[in-house]
Amino acid sequence: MATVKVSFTAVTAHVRTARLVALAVARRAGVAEEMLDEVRLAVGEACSRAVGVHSQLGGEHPVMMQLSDDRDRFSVEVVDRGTLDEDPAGVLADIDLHEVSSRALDDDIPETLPSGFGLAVISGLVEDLDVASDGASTRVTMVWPTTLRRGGI
Amino acid sequence: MATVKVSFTAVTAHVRTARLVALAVARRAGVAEEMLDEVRLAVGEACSRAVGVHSQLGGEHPVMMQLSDDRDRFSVEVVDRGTLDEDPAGVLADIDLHEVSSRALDDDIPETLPSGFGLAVISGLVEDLDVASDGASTRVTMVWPTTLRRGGI
Amino acid sequence: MDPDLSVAIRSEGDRTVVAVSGEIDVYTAPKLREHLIDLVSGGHYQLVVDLEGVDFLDSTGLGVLVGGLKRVRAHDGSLHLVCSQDRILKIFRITGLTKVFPIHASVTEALSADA
Amino acid sequence: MDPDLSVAIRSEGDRTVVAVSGEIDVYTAPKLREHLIDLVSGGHYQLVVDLEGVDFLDSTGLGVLVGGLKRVRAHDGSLHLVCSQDRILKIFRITGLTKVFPIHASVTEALSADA
Ligand SMILES: Nc1ncnc2c1ncn2[C@@H]1O[C@H](COP(=O)(O)OP(=O)(O)O)[C@@H](O)[C@H]1O
Ligand SMILES: Nc1ncnc2c1ncn2[C@@H]1O[C@H](COP(=O)(O)OP(=O)(O)O)[C@@H](O)[C@H]1O
Repeated sequence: MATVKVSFTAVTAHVRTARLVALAVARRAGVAEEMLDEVRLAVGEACSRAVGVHSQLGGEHPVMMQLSDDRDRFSVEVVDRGTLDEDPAGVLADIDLHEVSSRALDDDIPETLPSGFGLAVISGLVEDLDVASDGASTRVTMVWPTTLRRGGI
Repeated sequence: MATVKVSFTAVTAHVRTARLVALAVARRAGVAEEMLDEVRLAVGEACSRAVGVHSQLGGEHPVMMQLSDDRDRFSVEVVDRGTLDEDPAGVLADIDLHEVSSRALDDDIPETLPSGFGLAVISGLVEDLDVASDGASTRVTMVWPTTLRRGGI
Repeated sequence: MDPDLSVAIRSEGDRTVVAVSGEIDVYTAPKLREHLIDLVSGGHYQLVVDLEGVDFLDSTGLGVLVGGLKRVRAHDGSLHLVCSQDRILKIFRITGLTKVFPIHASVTEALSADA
Repeated sequence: MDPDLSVAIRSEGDRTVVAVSGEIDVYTAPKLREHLIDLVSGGHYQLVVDLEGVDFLDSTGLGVLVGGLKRVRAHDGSLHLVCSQDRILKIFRITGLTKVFPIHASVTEALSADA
């Protein structure tokens, strides 16, 4: 198993760095070409979310991302220092994106989409998804199958 | 100051990951466009060297790379778990690349260039270079000036 | 100047076409938001946002488009999108925003639709 | 198949042109080394290695080229390089290998030089 860990200052510019790394490593790990857009988007959402959490918390904690290539699976873990208010399983189960999207239109301008929206997009994209939160941090884990093998990442 | 840390399993494929990240972050940090090839090459050499050191050592230690953006300087640190046999200042001062290159031709085939060659290439590329070795690890630090500022990396 | 996102604005009759290219994400979305706010402040309420040059769009970008839509609606305006790329359409579909935005395959088609 | 490096080999009279494209680095250099070893084992000693399609070359790649040169010299052969890109030439200059390899601006020029 080969692993790449990236930790970065919680600024939005580095979400692009994280996406770039995840895309390159996923490709090398053998994630199917047609799945790479999804990896890029899901990793971007997870990292954006983590950066947002850290900016609200203040402090200088980096966001951590770990990419692992384990035989026939490629997994990405994104860890932030925030805690979810609600049970993560509940958050994911409850979100109805279509309902959220239409409701978003009724709210007053300041146009940020509701919190939880990023996570909901991830759950719409990634089948094998886990969100775990303890008292100190939240960890989003996304797994994709790998198809071709080119000798490890 | 914004920082990106990358640690990766010591396999050659990840030297490319490291180059990719370094190039993206350097560009964002405002390293001059005409210097980016040099950054890419020097970071690649430093990481190749570290991967080589780790493969000789065996074990599972990752190679670590840290990219920092500090006002008008962009610095890259590459840390391996090896120790240099010789005084690093001495290694750098002594290497005469031209002499090494021509000598390389006289040696027997197995065609690896002499050890120290990668480090020597870095010293030919990077003006602000430091190589430090203690009992446990060797750290190659390369610094480039940044010119334009686009609001931090 | 930000090479990561560029925005070109032109008038077509009483409509304003906003052609975006690059990546609309958490880093660049604020720039697009500013452009949309400026347009609405300047009295441009019939917008066509052309996403054909966009190669990445995340939920922050969606948020900015939704915000733009709300702003123009507050003036009885409209915000049409131009997008024929599957990978960009996908995030509109996942989020149900295909029901919220009129999405066209070309600028010509968007301009000939009712504002 | 490795999209990171590709090698195309063709004969031109008694010379063999090895056109390399992609990145020659610590990861891909072993592949290039194998090609050069195969050629020499197959009796091809007059090589022209065309680096015009290469966009990255590191010291491991240089090592492979030096190794190739040694192998052909052991058979009184030659290894000419084609490279007009400054960023690739730079590493040859830094390392003094410009004195070791004949470097040409085009394949035509390399082929018309003495082997
Ligand atoms: N998911 C992660 N992504 C990026 N970096 C990480 C991650 N987890 C840990 N790290 C970094 O690697 C260091 C050592 O990790 P390790 O001891 O493997 O962590 P753990 O014990 O949590 O598995 C940590 O101090 C941290 O800086
Ligand atoms: N130069 C580096 N590059 C990448 N990762 C690093 C580097 N230095 C430390 N790390 C990782 O970050 C973790 C925490 O780093 P930190 O406590 O800041 O290290 P240090 O105390 O050595 O400065 C370490 O356990 C290691 O996994």
